[in-house]
Parts: sequence; C-alpha cells; structure tokens
Amino acid sequence: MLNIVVAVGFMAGLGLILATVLVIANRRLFVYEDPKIDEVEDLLPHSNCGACGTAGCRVFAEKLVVGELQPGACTVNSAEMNQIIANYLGVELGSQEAQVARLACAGGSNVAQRYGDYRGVESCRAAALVAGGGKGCAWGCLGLADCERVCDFDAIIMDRHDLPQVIDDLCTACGDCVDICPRDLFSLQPASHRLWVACKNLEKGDLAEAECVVACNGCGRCAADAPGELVTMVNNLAVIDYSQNTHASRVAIERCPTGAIVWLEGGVHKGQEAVKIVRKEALPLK
Amino acid sequence: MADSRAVKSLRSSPHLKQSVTVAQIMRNVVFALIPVCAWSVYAFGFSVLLLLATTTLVCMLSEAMFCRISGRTSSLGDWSIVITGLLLGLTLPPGFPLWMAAVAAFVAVGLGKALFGGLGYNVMNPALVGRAFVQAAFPVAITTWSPPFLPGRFTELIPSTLTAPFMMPEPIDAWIDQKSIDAFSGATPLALQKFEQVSTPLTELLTGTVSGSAGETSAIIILLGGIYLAARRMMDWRLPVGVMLGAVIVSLPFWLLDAARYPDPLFVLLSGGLMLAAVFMVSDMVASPVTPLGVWVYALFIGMLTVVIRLFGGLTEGVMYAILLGNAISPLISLVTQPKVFGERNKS
Amino acid sequence: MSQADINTAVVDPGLTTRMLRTLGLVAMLSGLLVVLTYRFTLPMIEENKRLAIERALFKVIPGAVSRQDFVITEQGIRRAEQNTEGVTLYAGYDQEGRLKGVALEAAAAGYQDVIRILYGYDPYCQCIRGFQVLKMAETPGIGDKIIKDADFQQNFVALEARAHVSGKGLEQAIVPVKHGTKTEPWQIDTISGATITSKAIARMLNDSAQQVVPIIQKDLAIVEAGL
Amino acid sequence: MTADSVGYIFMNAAIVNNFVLAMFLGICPFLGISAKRDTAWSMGLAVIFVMLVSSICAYGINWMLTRFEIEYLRLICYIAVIASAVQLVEMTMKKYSPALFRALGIFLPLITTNCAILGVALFQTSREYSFTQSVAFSLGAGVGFTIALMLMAGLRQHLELAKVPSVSQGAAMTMMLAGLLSLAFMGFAGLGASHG
Amino acid sequence: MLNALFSSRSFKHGVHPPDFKALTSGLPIRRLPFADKLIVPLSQHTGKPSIPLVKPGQEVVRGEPIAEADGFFSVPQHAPATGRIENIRLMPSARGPKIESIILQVYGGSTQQEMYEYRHDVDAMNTDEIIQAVQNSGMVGLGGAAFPTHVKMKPPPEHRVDTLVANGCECEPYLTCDHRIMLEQPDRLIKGIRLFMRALGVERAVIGVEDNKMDAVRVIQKHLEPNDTISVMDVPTKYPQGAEKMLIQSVLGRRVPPGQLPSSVGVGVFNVGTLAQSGELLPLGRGVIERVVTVSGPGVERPGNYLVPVGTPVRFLLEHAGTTADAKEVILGGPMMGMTVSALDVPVTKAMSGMVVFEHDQENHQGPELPCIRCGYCLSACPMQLNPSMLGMLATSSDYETMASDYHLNDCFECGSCTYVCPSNIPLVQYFRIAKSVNRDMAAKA
Amino acid sequence: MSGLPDTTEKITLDTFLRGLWEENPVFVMLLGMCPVLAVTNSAINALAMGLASTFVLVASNSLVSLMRHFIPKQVRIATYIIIIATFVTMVDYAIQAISLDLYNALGAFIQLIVVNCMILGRAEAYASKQPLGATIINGLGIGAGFTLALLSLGTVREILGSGSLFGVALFGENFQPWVVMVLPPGGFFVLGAWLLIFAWVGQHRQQRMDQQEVAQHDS
Ligand SMILES: Cc1cc2nc3c(=O)[nH]c(=O)nc-3n(C[C@H](O)[C@H](O)[C@H](O)COP(=O)(O)O)c2cc1C
Ligand SMILES: Cc1cc2nc3c(=O)[nH]c(=O)nc-3n(C[C@H](O)[C@H](O)[C@H](O)COP(=O)(O)O)c2cc1C
Ligand SMILES: Cc1cc2nc3c(=O)[nH]c(=O)nc-3n(C[C@H](O)[C@H](O)[C@H](O)COP(=O)(O)O)c2cc1C
Ligand SMILES: Cc1cc2nc3c(=O)[nH]c(=O)nc-3n(C[C@H](O)[C@H](O)[C@H](O)CO)c2cc1C
Ligand code: SF4
Ligand code: SF4
Ligand code: SF4
Ligand code: SF4
Ligand code: FES
Repeated sequence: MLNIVVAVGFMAGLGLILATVLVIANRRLFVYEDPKIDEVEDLLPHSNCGACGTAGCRVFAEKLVVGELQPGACTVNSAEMNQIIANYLGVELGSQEAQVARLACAGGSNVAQRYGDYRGVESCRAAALVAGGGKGCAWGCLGLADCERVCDFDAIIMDRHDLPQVIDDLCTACGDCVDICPRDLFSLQPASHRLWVACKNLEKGDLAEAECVVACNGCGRCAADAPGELVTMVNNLAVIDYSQNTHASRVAIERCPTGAIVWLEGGVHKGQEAVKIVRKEALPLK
Repeated sequence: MADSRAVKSLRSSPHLKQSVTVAQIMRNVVFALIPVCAWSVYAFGFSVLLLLATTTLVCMLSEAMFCRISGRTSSLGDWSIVITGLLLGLTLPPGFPLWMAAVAAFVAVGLGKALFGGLGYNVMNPALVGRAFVQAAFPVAITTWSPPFLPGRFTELIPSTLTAPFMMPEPIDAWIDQKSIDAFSGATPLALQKFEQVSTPLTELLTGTVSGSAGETSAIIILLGGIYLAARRMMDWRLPVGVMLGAVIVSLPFWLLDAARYPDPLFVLLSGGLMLAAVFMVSDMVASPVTPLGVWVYALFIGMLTVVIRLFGGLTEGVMYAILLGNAISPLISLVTQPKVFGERNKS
Repeated sequence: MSQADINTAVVDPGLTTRMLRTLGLVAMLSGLLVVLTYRFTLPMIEENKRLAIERALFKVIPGAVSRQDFVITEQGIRRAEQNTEGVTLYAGYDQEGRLKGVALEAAAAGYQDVIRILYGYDPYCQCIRGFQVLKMAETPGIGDKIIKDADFQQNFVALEARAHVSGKGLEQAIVPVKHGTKTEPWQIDTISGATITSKAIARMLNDSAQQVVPIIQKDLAIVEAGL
Repeated sequence: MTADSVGYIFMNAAIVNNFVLAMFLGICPFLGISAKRDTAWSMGLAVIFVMLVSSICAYGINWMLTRFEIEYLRLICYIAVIASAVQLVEMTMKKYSPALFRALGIFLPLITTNCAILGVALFQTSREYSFTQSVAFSLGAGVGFTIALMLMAGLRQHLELAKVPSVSQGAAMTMMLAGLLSLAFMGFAGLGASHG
Repeated sequence: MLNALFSSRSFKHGVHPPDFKALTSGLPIRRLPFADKLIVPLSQHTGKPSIPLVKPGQEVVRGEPIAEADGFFSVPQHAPATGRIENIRLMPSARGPKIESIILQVYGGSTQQEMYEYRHDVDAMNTDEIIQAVQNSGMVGLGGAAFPTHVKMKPPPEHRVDTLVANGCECEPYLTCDHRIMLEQPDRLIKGIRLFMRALGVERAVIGVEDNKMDAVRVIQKHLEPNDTISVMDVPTKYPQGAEKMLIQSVLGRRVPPGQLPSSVGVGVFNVGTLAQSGELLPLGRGVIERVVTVSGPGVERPGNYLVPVGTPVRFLLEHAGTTADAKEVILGGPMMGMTVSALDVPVTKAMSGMVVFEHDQENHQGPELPCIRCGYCLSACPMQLNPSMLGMLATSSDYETMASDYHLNDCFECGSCTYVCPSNIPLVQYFRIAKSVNRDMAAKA
Repeated sequence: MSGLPDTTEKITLDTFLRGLWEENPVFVMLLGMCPVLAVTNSAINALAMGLASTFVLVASNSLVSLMRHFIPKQVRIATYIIIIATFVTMVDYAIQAISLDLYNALGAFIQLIVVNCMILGRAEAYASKQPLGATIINGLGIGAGFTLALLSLGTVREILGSGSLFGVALFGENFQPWVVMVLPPGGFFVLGAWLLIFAWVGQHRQQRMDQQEVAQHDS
C-alpha cells in the first residue's frame, strides 16, 4: 500500500513540478506568434509559386493575417478555399483580375523559315546563343520548349508545330515562362483582353513575310481600323494600348493580311483577309 | 559552295573534340584486368574461370534488364559493367559457390548502380556493394579459402563451387587436405599475421602464391596494369598512390613501436586486397571526388582506414569497408575541397 | 490580436490552474496505473526471472537441482541478502544438498558487442564445466558457433582453472590456442572462422577465474554449508 | 581499451554500434532531416546537445527513483522530464537567441519524439554506467547520429544532381542508401575491442 | 616562396588540340577583291553602337567615317570602300539578333585607289591625343573580344600599368593570321607597340609568342635593337595560352585575381594584330576598314590568309576561297571558341580573325551525351581551375544560382577546354553559357 | 476557430481501412520506423511489437480523446507523453510477465514505443480532435496497418535470414540463410524493397489511369 502511495505521490509531485516549470516558462519565455498564420497557411495550396507576389505561401499567409493582402490574390487556390480563408479571417475575399500567360508569336515550324540546323542542348536559350538558333525570324519562338519545362502547372504544351500553347485554365500566372523565354515572348495579360498581337518581328513588309507567313508586316491596317489610338504602329509592329481596352473590337483584326493580330474568344480568331494556313508539316531548311 | 544550302549545322563551341570516350576508358581498364584474371585462373584453376564468367555474365544480364525496366538506353556498350563483373569476381574466394556469386552480381548492379540511375550516378562502388552484401549474407562461405596451385585444379572444380542454389556449401577442408601435400591452415596471410603474428614472405605476396580472394594474388601483375592505365591517363595515379601512402602512414609507427605484434608496412601494402583495391577500385572515378585536393584526402582516408580496421577492428581485411566508407563521405570531401580559382589569393 | 489580447492569453489566471490541475491529475492517474500493473505482474516476472536463471544454472552445473546465491565481498563469500554489494555467485546443490558447483557471470567485448555468459565452476576438480550465453550480438552463423560447435563445447568438459598456491590468481592462465592445437587442459581450442568470439570467451573466463577461483577455494566451506 | 573505458564507450556508441545504422534508433529524423546538409548539421548539433542534457537528467532521476524504490516509474519520468527539458530549451532559445533558434529550434520538437534520446537514457541505465560513462555514451551517441546524418545528407544532396529513376526516388532510395551505409558501417565491427 | 619553386613557365592545366596550322601558316597575306555590297554593322564592338553620319543615297569615299562614336565607350565606323550608301537597316548578325547596319553599294575597282586619310605626326602626340587618335581609328581588339582598344589604354586610376604584353600566341587551331602579321609586318607591330607604350606610360613590353612560331620570334628579334625595352618571349604551345590571364601568368608570372582586369597586376594586353594595325593606321589617321582573316579547314578548297574589307559578306569570302561539296559547318573564329553561323549574309567584322569550315559534323563530335563519370579530366583541363564537372551537374538540374554563387561560374571564360576533353560528351560550355545568360536575365529583371 | 470548417469525422468503414493502406503509418507516412526496422528480424517479434504498439496506440489515444476538452494547449505534449508512457510501462511489464524470451528479443524497443512518432502523431493529429468512437476505430486501423507492415518485413526477413517462419524451419537442413537479412542492413533493404515495389505498382496504376482518362476524353 505504501508503495502505491509513494508512486502516486511521486507522480503527482512530478506532474506539478513540470506543470509549474512550464507555466513559468510560458510566462517568462513566451514569444507571441499569431496562431492564425499557421491555420491560414494550412489552407493555402503550398505551391510557393509566387503568383500572389510574395516570396511564398507562408509570407502570403502572414500578410493575409495582418490584412496587407486579400485571399483572392492567390490564383492557385480554389475559389472555395479562398472563400473559407476570407470567412475565417473575416475579410473581403478580394479579387485579382485573372491573368494568363500570352505568347507573342505564331510562327510554328509550318510557317516560319529556318536557316540552320541547330544541334546541341535541347533548350531555346542554348539555341538562341548559337547564332540565334537558325530561325529566320530573330524575334520568334525557337520551339525547344524551355517554357513547357519550366511551367510547374503543366499549363504549357508544345503543339505539333513546336509552338507552345497555354491552357488558360491551368495557368496560374506565376510568370515563370515569362522569365525563362530567351526571346521574351510571354507576358501576363488579363484573361479578359481579347485583342492580341501574336508577333514581335520588327521587319517590314516582304522582308517580314519572307521569314514567317504569319508575321506582322507593319502594314498599319489594324491601326487605321481600330477606334481611337487603341492600336498604334511602333517600329513596324502593331502595339495595343490596353488602357483603351474598353473600345476593343473585332474590327481591328478584319483586314490584317497575315493574321498576326487576333481576337481571343473561345479560341483564336483571325480576320477574314488573313492568309489561310494549309501547310501541316515543317518547312524545309532554307 | 556559295550556295548557302550546304551549310546548316549550328553548334556551340568547341568544335574540336579529344577522341577518348567513356567506352574507351572502360575498355582499357578491362584490358588491364585481363592479366590479373589470367593469373588468378592459372593459380586457382577452373573454379575461378567459372566464377569470373558468372559474375560478369550476371552483371551484364542484370544491367540489360534494369535498363529495359527503367527505359534507359542499354549501357552495355560502355563496358563499365564488365569491369564491375570482373572486379566482383576477383574479390571473392576461389571456391565461392556460383549461386552466391550470381546473387552478389545482381545486388551489385541493382543496389549499387541501377537504383541510382546507372553509370555515373552510383554513389558507391557497385562491385564492392555486391561483395559487402554477400559478405554480410554468407559470412562463412566468403571466408572459406583454398590454397593456390593445387594439383588437378584444371581437371577438377573446388567442391563448393557447384553448390546448388540456396543451399549451404559443403566444407572443403577434407578435399584440400587430400589434395595438398603440406597442411593448409585455411588462413590468409592477413589472418596469420593478425591472429598468430606469422608473417608471409614478401616474394610469395608479390607473385601471389598465397591463399586469398581470386584477385588479391599477384601484386606485380596488378601494379603493371595500374601503370599501364596511369600512363594512358585512364586512371588517376594519385588515388592508388594516396591509398598506399595512407596505409604506410598509419602502419609505420605501429611497426616501429612493436615489430613483433604489428605488421611491417610492406606487408600491409602487399597482403590482402589492398593492391587490387588501390589500383582498380579506389580509382573508380564515379564514386570518388573530382577535386584535386579531394582526391588526396579521399585516397589517404581509405588507406588509413584500411589499416585501422586491419589492426584494431574485428576483421582481418578492411579495404572493402574502407572504400565503401570513403564512397560515403566522398560528396562531403568534394564539398570542402573545391579548387581555388585561378588568381584567387589565400586569405591571410 | 491586440497587445492586450496577447497579454491576457498569456496571463490568463484560469489557465495556470488548469495546466497544473491537468498535468497533476494525469500524472497521478498514470502513477496509479503503473504501480498497479507493477504490483500485479511482479510475482510473475520474478518467477520468470528465477526460472531463466535456474535453467541456465542447472545447465552449467551438471546434477544440480537447487540453488543458493552468495556474494563475493571484500571479506570473502557471504550469503546473498538485500544490499550486499559484490559479485554474485550461484551455488548449485543436488538432491542431497551436496554442492555440485558454482556459477558466475563473465563478460568481454566480442566481435559486435559485449558478450555475457554464465559459467559453471566445479570447485572439486577445479575446472570449468560449461557456460551459457546470457546476451550476445555476434553474427548468426559465425559468432554463435560458440554455442553450436560441438568441438568448442568439448573444451568445457573439464577446463582446468586451478588456484595458485599463493592464493592469488590461477596456476595456469586460461589461454586460447589455434584450432586443433590444444594440448593442455587449461587451453581453449578456438573456432577457426570465429576466432574473435571464441577468444573473447577465453578472455572473459580467464579474467573472471583469476579473480574468483582463489576466493572460492578459500571460502569453500561457506558455500558447501549452503542450504 | 577495455569494455568500460570511457573511450571505448564513446567510440562504440558513435561508430561501431552507431545509433542509427546499427541500433535503429532515431530513424524518423534520420530519414526526415537528411535531405540537406546544413539542416542535417543543425539537427545533429541539436541532438548532441539534447542527448547530453537528457542523459544528465536521466542520471539524476534514476538516482532518485532508486532511492525511493520506484524504478518502475522510470520510463514515465524519463520521457516526461526529457520532453519538458526539450520544451524549456526551445523556449529559452526562442527568447534569448532567436538566431540559434532559427538554426536549431525547428528541430527541437522533433527531437522529443526521437527514440535515440530516450534510448540513450534507457541504455545508460540498463548498462549501469557511471556518470562519466553516461556522459561519454550520450556524446558518442550524438556524434554517431550526426555522422550518420551528415553522410546521408551528403549522399542525398549529391543524388539530387543525378537522374534517379522515378520509382526509386524518395523514401525507397533513402532506405536503400541507409542500408548501404549500414553495410559499410559493418566494417567497424569489433573496432577498439582488444582481439589479441 | 613555394609558389615560386613550383610555378612552371606556363599556367596550370590547359589542353593540346592538334593545331592544323600548317594548312595556312606558309601562305602570305593576300588582298581579297571587293564584294558588290558591304554591310557595316553599327555595333561590331563591345559598348554602345555607333551613330550613323550618312544617309541612304549618299556617296562615300573609302576610309571616310560613316558613323561616329556614341561617347567614350564606343568607336566610329569607316567606309570600307568607295561607293553609295544603299540603306541603313536591320541586318542579320553572326550572333543572331538583327542589328542596325549601313549597306554600302561598292563602285568598280578603279575607284578604290582614293583613300580618305588625315596624317598626324604621332611622335609629337601626348597620351590623350594618342588615345583619341586610337578611338578615331575605330580600333577594337582584333584578338576576338572586340573591346574598344582606346578604353583599355586608359586603365582605372587606382591601377598602375608597368608592362605592355603583346599577345602573339594565337593558340586557336587553324588560325595563322597573327602569325603572318608577325612575319610580314614586324615593323608596324613594333611601331604600334612603341606608340602604345608611350600612351600607357610603360617602360617595358613583352611579345608573347607560342613556341610553335619560332620563325616569328626570330623575325621580330631581328627588328629589335640591342637592349631594347621590347622583348620577345616564346611560351609553351598550349591552349588557351592566348587568354590574357594565362599569358600574363606565363610571361610575367603574375596572376590576375578573379573578376579583375589585367591592369590590376599592372599589365595591358593587346593582340599583335591590334598593335600592328595601329602602328600602320595611326600615323595616317586612317580607320579600321579591313583586317587579316584566316580561311581554313577541311571544307575549304583554297585555304589562306586574306586581307578582307570589313563588311564583306561571309558568302563572298567563301566563294572566293572555294568550299567543298560536303562543307557543313562554317565557324567564325577558331574551332575552340568560334561560333557557327546559319546565315551566310552576315558580314566580316573587325574582330573576326578566322573562318573555319568543317565537312562532316561526326568527325568532331562523337556520340550522345552521357552522364558525368567524374573522371576529373575537365578539372585538369580548366585553365581557370574551376570545377566544370560540378558546374555541369548543377546546370543539368538548372541550379544556375548556385553555379554562380558557389562555383565561380562567372570566372569561366568559355575557352572550351573542359568540353574538349570530356569523355562523356557533355556540352559543358554550352551549359555554362545558358547559365550565365539566365543569370544575366534574372539580374536584369530583379 | 469558428470560421474553420468542422472536421469531426463520421465513423465509416474508411475510418478503419484508411490506416491499412492510404495512411499506413509505415509505408506511406514513414512514421515509427525504429521498431519497424529493429524488431522485424523474426515474424514473431514483429507480431508482438505490432500488437503491443496497437494496444498502446488505441488505449492512449482513447484517453487523449476523452480528455481532449480539458487539456490546455500549452501542456498538451507533456500530457500526451505521460499518458502514452503509462500504457507503455504497462505493456512492458505485461510482456515480461508473459515471456522473458520475447522481452529480451524485443529489447529496449518496447519501452521505446513511448517515442514512436506514430502514436504521438496520432494523438496530436487525430485523437485530440475526434470523439472516442472514431478514435478507437481509427487507432485500430492504424495499429493494424502498423502490424501488417511489421509482419511484411518480419516474414521476409525471417524466411530469408533464418529459413524459417514463426520459428518453424521451412527449407530443411541444408538451406543457406542470408544472414544479412537479420542484420541491420537487411532491415533497410527489405523495407526499401517493399517501398520500391509499392512505388512501382503505384506508378503503373497511375499510368493505366491516365491512359483510361485519355481514352475517355477521346471518345
Ligand atoms: C559479416 C561478418 C560477420 C562476422 N561475425 C563474426 C563473429 O560473430 N564472430 C567472430 O569471431 N568473427 C566474425 N567475423 C570475422 C571473420 O570471420 C574473421 O575472419 C574470423 O573471426 C577470423 O578467424 P580466423 O582467423 O579463424 O579466420 C565476421 C565477419 C564478417 C564479414
Ligand atoms: C582599363 C581597362 C578597362 C577595361 N574595362 C573592361 C570592362 O569594363 N569590361 C570588359 O569586358 N573588358 C574590359 N577591359 C578589357 C579586358 O581586359 C579584356 O581585354 C576584354 O574583356 C576581353 O578579354 P578576352 O579577349 O581575354 O576575353 C578593360 C581593359 C582595360 C585595360
Ligand atoms: C580562351 C581564350 C583564348 C584566347 N586566345 C587568344 C589568342 O590566341 N590570341 C589573342 O590575341 N588573343 C586571344 N584571346 C584574347 C585575349 O584574352 C585578349 O583579350 C586579347 O589578347 C586582348 O587584345 P585585343 O584587345 O587587342 O584583342 C583569347 C581569349 C580567350 C578567353
Ligand atoms: C579506373 C577505373 C576503375 C574502376 N573500378 C571499378 C570498381 O572498382 N568497381 C566497379 O563496379 N566498377 C569500376 N569501374 C567501372 C565503372 O566506373 C563502374 O562500373 C561505375 O562505378 C558504374 O557506374 C572502374 C572504372 C575505371 C575507369
Ligand atoms: S516561347 Fe520562348 S521558351 Fe517557349 S519554346 Fe518559344 S522560344 Fe522557347
Ligand atoms: S509558367 Fe507560364 S503558363 Fe505556366 S502557370 Fe506560370 S505563367 Fe502560366
Ligand atoms: S570553358 Fe570555362 S570551365 Fe571550361 S575549361 Fe574553360 S574556363 Fe574552365
Ligand atoms: S570531363 Fe566530363 S565526365 Fe569527366 S568529370 Fe568532367 S564533366 Fe564529368
Ligand atoms: S520511431 Fe521515430 S525516431 Fe524512432
């Protein structure tokens, strides 16, 4: 019996001592950290992609908790989860105009000339460093898929003409492809923008078209047709001023002879006068 | 030409290439190994021939199989797997049951190489991974030695060689007693030294008229192979030299202290598998550091550790474990021995 | 949270008592559970332990059926009672209460780790009659030959451990010799292929016997008085 | 070296019977924290420190328990005290040395549930080590843990640059690597014990 | 101290590719005729592009400035021939991007006698005047880097330059233009060196020549006075002996610290071609309008050293030298560092020292890329003593930041020695270029 | 935490089954590895260890679940550990009472169940949030998964390493045991091999599923 009493007593003593120590420690040594940060971080997708503009999900969570950012800024999370976070923190969901990556080139292997047969590391950047990779158009896509590889969300696939295609639904606008493309062909654009110039070639007229059938040849018809200053010609290239996006309309694309300016609405629409591309296989080396 | 059509290749510099390839290097190592194998077969007989054939073949088959499974292009063409097979065979006792040798070969390739992605990515020496595995799995069989130059070694196999798969090999003492004229102790020179302080004459060690693993026999032939490889720059001479140096650095003071108890450095160098290991295994490039300083650190580490295990450990032979441990710290060695860039000054 | 909130979170007075109460209660509860279990299982465990020792004991002391524990103290051999400090010595007796031998523990580092054995000593023939391994981590297939190898066990039919006339140490140290070269009764024929383990046995027997044999011989009467 | 000399105990715990590779203690953190060298290093240091602390605590508690003859409470007391000690260390660090906390702190909670720590305490008791022996043992165990962790981290980080087949990536490969390391550590068997 | 004991006469590491120089080293420099159209890029040098001084339709005389320097870090361009400006527009360049170029319609042969020039008395000029004159001549490094020469003549004030090193190594295989210049124009070379020495204010000059060109050494020695402040020194034939850091180590035993310029160890390095042309042009006040180009390689029918007007399309040069039917790869520069071109419309520029044409690509590149087997060959080849093996492995896992921060990526000068020796056919240099390019982009964006 | 969704679980079959596979503590979550490797050199040890751990898991987690509303956050770890340690000590003595041989074979690892991260992990992640019923069922599932994993290692290691299963010799006299399997490296290798197999099977299944999906899209 004594045995039992000693044991129970000892344990009680031990428990109390430990609890006391912890209580004291808790008072003396406590460093406050808002538990909500952890909770919110758990609700984030942990992609650490940076699309929200912070260094990662944890930082985003911290900023959410102090109210610097709004849950909607995370474009990777599902809408419901963001709503849950918003409810939990009692803040506005907030929203960010959904953005997607857009490619300013349409020169697939079936329409754009190539002069040289690049052999070496399979990478656009590598090719670009070897005399421009052999593509006729010095501004165009090299088609070696650096962007496809860098996209963590599988939002880019190379089509059969070695041209990257962005799957809008998967793109989180993280901007990795924008950074990696050696030809700077990607940019993040609000998904609602319909008018788009898919070319960066600065050559004019026949010189441009000799290198790529679908190049902007600088004819200026889109600029003439579009209302106001919506489209202007800069260095032989049509440039859209998205601050005037409100009066964007399809008229701008209708007379484009090459189809370099397009209307994006449930697919890519070209004007009536645009060349019809029938060629399916790659152009031979020239 | 004038016509631009003819000019198409776009490449990055340099446009010249030295012609030595991985396959050539590996092939030359095989050439250097052939005399070692031949001497071993001559000394121990057909059993060793079968042993080497088994390890090499199983290694090649496993490699082919793993390449198939993992969708890599077959790497049989680079010869490296032949080296693995031969070296594995050379590290086993002459009468080692063939089925165990096959297990060793399979493990060598699977666990030592394929698991990590094949040639160039393995972290430890595949041949030694195979041997360490069977050493731990079949400790009795792998310490059953038979003497060299037995009469009838070309007409008769060592009885344990053809043990049925998964069965225990039968003891071979009786068979050896019946064959050899003098009483054979079943001990290698290392064991004799360690447990009985009996030293084996150096001439015997040099020519390989002692018992031991199939390939740890003639130091001279192994050295010649090493010199050939080093001269052709297919092997880094610093590695074997470093290992031997390391071995001497540790063994010399002990020998000077108590020559009766501790072996002399020359004996340390020539006995056991140290020579074979130093020349052909430590020099395996894949699992050794690349940095100039790292190479020395690595080789000295292995040499010193070998002797430490031999003198103070429970095993008579330490070189295999020393190399595996060397392989294990090789990434760390590489890390702390990055070369100094041209023109970089010492921090003073 | 404002700073005030933070402070209350930390200094919440109820919290302190709750913490103390919870831990204290849980600790008491656990103490209770453990002590009950302990009391309940104690007899069975003691029985198990006794059985285990006796099983080993009766194996190393042929013919023994009962036992008595002694302790070797600085003053000599004493009967084991609580809190007597020293090396334990188990004496085994036959049906008639005659001393059949004593058993002692010995230990030394083997191939992997320390090996512990219980060996039986026959004070009349002054020889070691057998041993049982209590704990060892030697390699199965190699190190465990010390148990399975018949040749090796043969060493312990009558391994001589005669006290030196001076009353200190053994007359002949127990030494290991290479397999097949045993000529003297105090030599241990080692197992080739497991030399390390078998030498460890020799070493621990020698170390232990050097110490205790003279004492046993001196105080043999006490042990014989036994039961 | 004799079996109970401090040197032998240290080396045995650190290398010959390495806690991780031969005794299977502390496997979870070994697998979890060995992906990067610098975290492995910090974890190793943290473990050495906590092992030392808990070994000393355990020595004291055991002395007390033996006096009260309530050895059966040993396990509970050990673990409770170790857990609290770890928590205390963690809080102290967080408060007074945030830099050290950032380096080691995140590992401390993990250490609470690390068998190796409790293992040290239990083994030193069952082997009846003296105080100095206990300290040597705990240091050896900690150093051995760190060695294993660093080797593993070196190999794993090295393999990050390799084209490891997708099936063997991750836990399977880590396990096999641990196996290989353990195989290599068998070479140390018997080291330091006299074999004359 | 130990260093002094162990340092050999040359730098550590490096490689020994076969040099193939016998193809052209015995052939004297010949003048190439004018092509119909010349293309003068406004940016054929490091630094800001030049600003055109001419308009389409305007007539120019050979040697007349047609573009002026845009500030100190830039050089003017001169008309390589008499003719009419056809246009100023984007034209392909050897490196890939299109750049603004002046297109010149060349008049027939007889009109090319007139030369635009402006004679100076160089001996009377002070330092600044010489430097100005060098800039006016449009001189850039003819050794391949195309760095404006006058910039190099004005070292940062904290560096005191005491020695001029003339780089006559020409370590690239096939190329012999510097060799021919040293043989045929030693007087101009020495004149140029003395001029530069005066501008730099140095007492000593060393001409470093690889010991496979001992004839050049002897010729130059003949032109030196006894106890001359200029000396010639033969250095071991080893690639890349011509890299300025290596050469300085070989001739002076000084090591330029990583990321530093030669002037940090008191040295100015100039290519012998640069010096010889300066020696010729400065007194006449002419600009750089032509240069010696070695055309060689198995794909060329008539290899040789040609004096080529700047702006000549590569196609024209190739037509003139003749190419075999199997010609497959045209390399501008030498085979170790030069780059292949895809468009033959690109012009010869000031820095282009050679053109090598290969037939089959198999002969120089065997087999597919294999994993690094860590043979360490690359480490013992790298003259910068880097760890290309590690850099290569990091590159394949796209860890470019670590390459730069921990493994000195930026000290690699892309000599290609590592790639040359790699038995696994790993295109190391190409990986390094990718890495540098990504890092540059990221830095620019940050 | 009002805003957070209610995570109390309804008891379904899945509550139990999850532990066997999806959340298998060993193969999937890699928790509690030390006993998994250390005591699986024979099937009987593995079984005993599995059962002991399951008992501790279920018992301690039940207690934690019962007390979940009373334990202040600051002392929760200490409390959990004391609870776990109590049950471990009980098991420890129980096994000693049942068989000393078994106790010796399992070595210190019975006591080390205390620090088995699996148990504390479940207490933290599950029992502290769920009602008693779900906790018990889930604990049983996890325990079964743990035992299963131990057994799958133990059987392989015993068969290869000693040529027997649950102590019964399988292959007769002459079988050559693979000693390495009962040595430390063998534990790692066998577990690694199981993980490899699972990864391989998983990958193949994934591939098949992908293919099916593609096929569905096409039609
Ligand atoms: C995996 C392995 C396990 C071993 N285990 C033991 C052992 O348990 N006991 C032992 O004495 N030697 C062991 N050895 C050591 C060797 O068998 C050693 O060579 C032998 O003890 C020396 O004895 P010998 O002189 O009779 O050959 C082991 C070796 C290996 C490779
Ligand atoms: C005073 C002085 C300043 C220089 N400044 C630079 C510079 O800012 N950037 C540069 O790339 N090279 C500069 N250089 C030129 C380099 O030394 C070197 O010639 C050039 O980078 C090309 O070297 P390479 O042909 O060995 O690659 C300068 C040279 C001198 C003498
Ligand atoms: C790998 C490498 C090799 C070089 N080889 C030569 C060479 O053979 N001859 C040469 O004049 N310059 C060579 N250079 C360029 C020199 O480093 C240096 O830039 C040049 O000599 C400076 O003179 P410049 O500005 O007059 O061209 C080489 C550069 C590098 C990086
Ligand atoms: C000098 C040299 C030594 C080698 N030694 C070994 C060896 O010891 N074991 C082995 O498996 N392969 C060896 N190889 C072959 C090859 O490197 C080996 O298969 C790789 O380790 C597998 O990736 C060697 C190759 C060379 C060139
Ligand atoms: S868009 Fe850019 S990165 Fe993508 S394939 Fe084209 S060139 Fe490469
Ligand atoms: S990489 Fe580009 S396409 Fe992919 S998600 Fe990011 S922005 Fe979108
Ligand atoms: S290319 Fe760069 S890394 Fe390679 S050898 Fe030359 S300097 Fe070294
Ligand atoms: S030369 Fe090639 S294979 Fe050899 S270490 Fe360098 S990169 Fe690796
Ligand atoms: S069970 Fe997790 S550390 Fe041991």
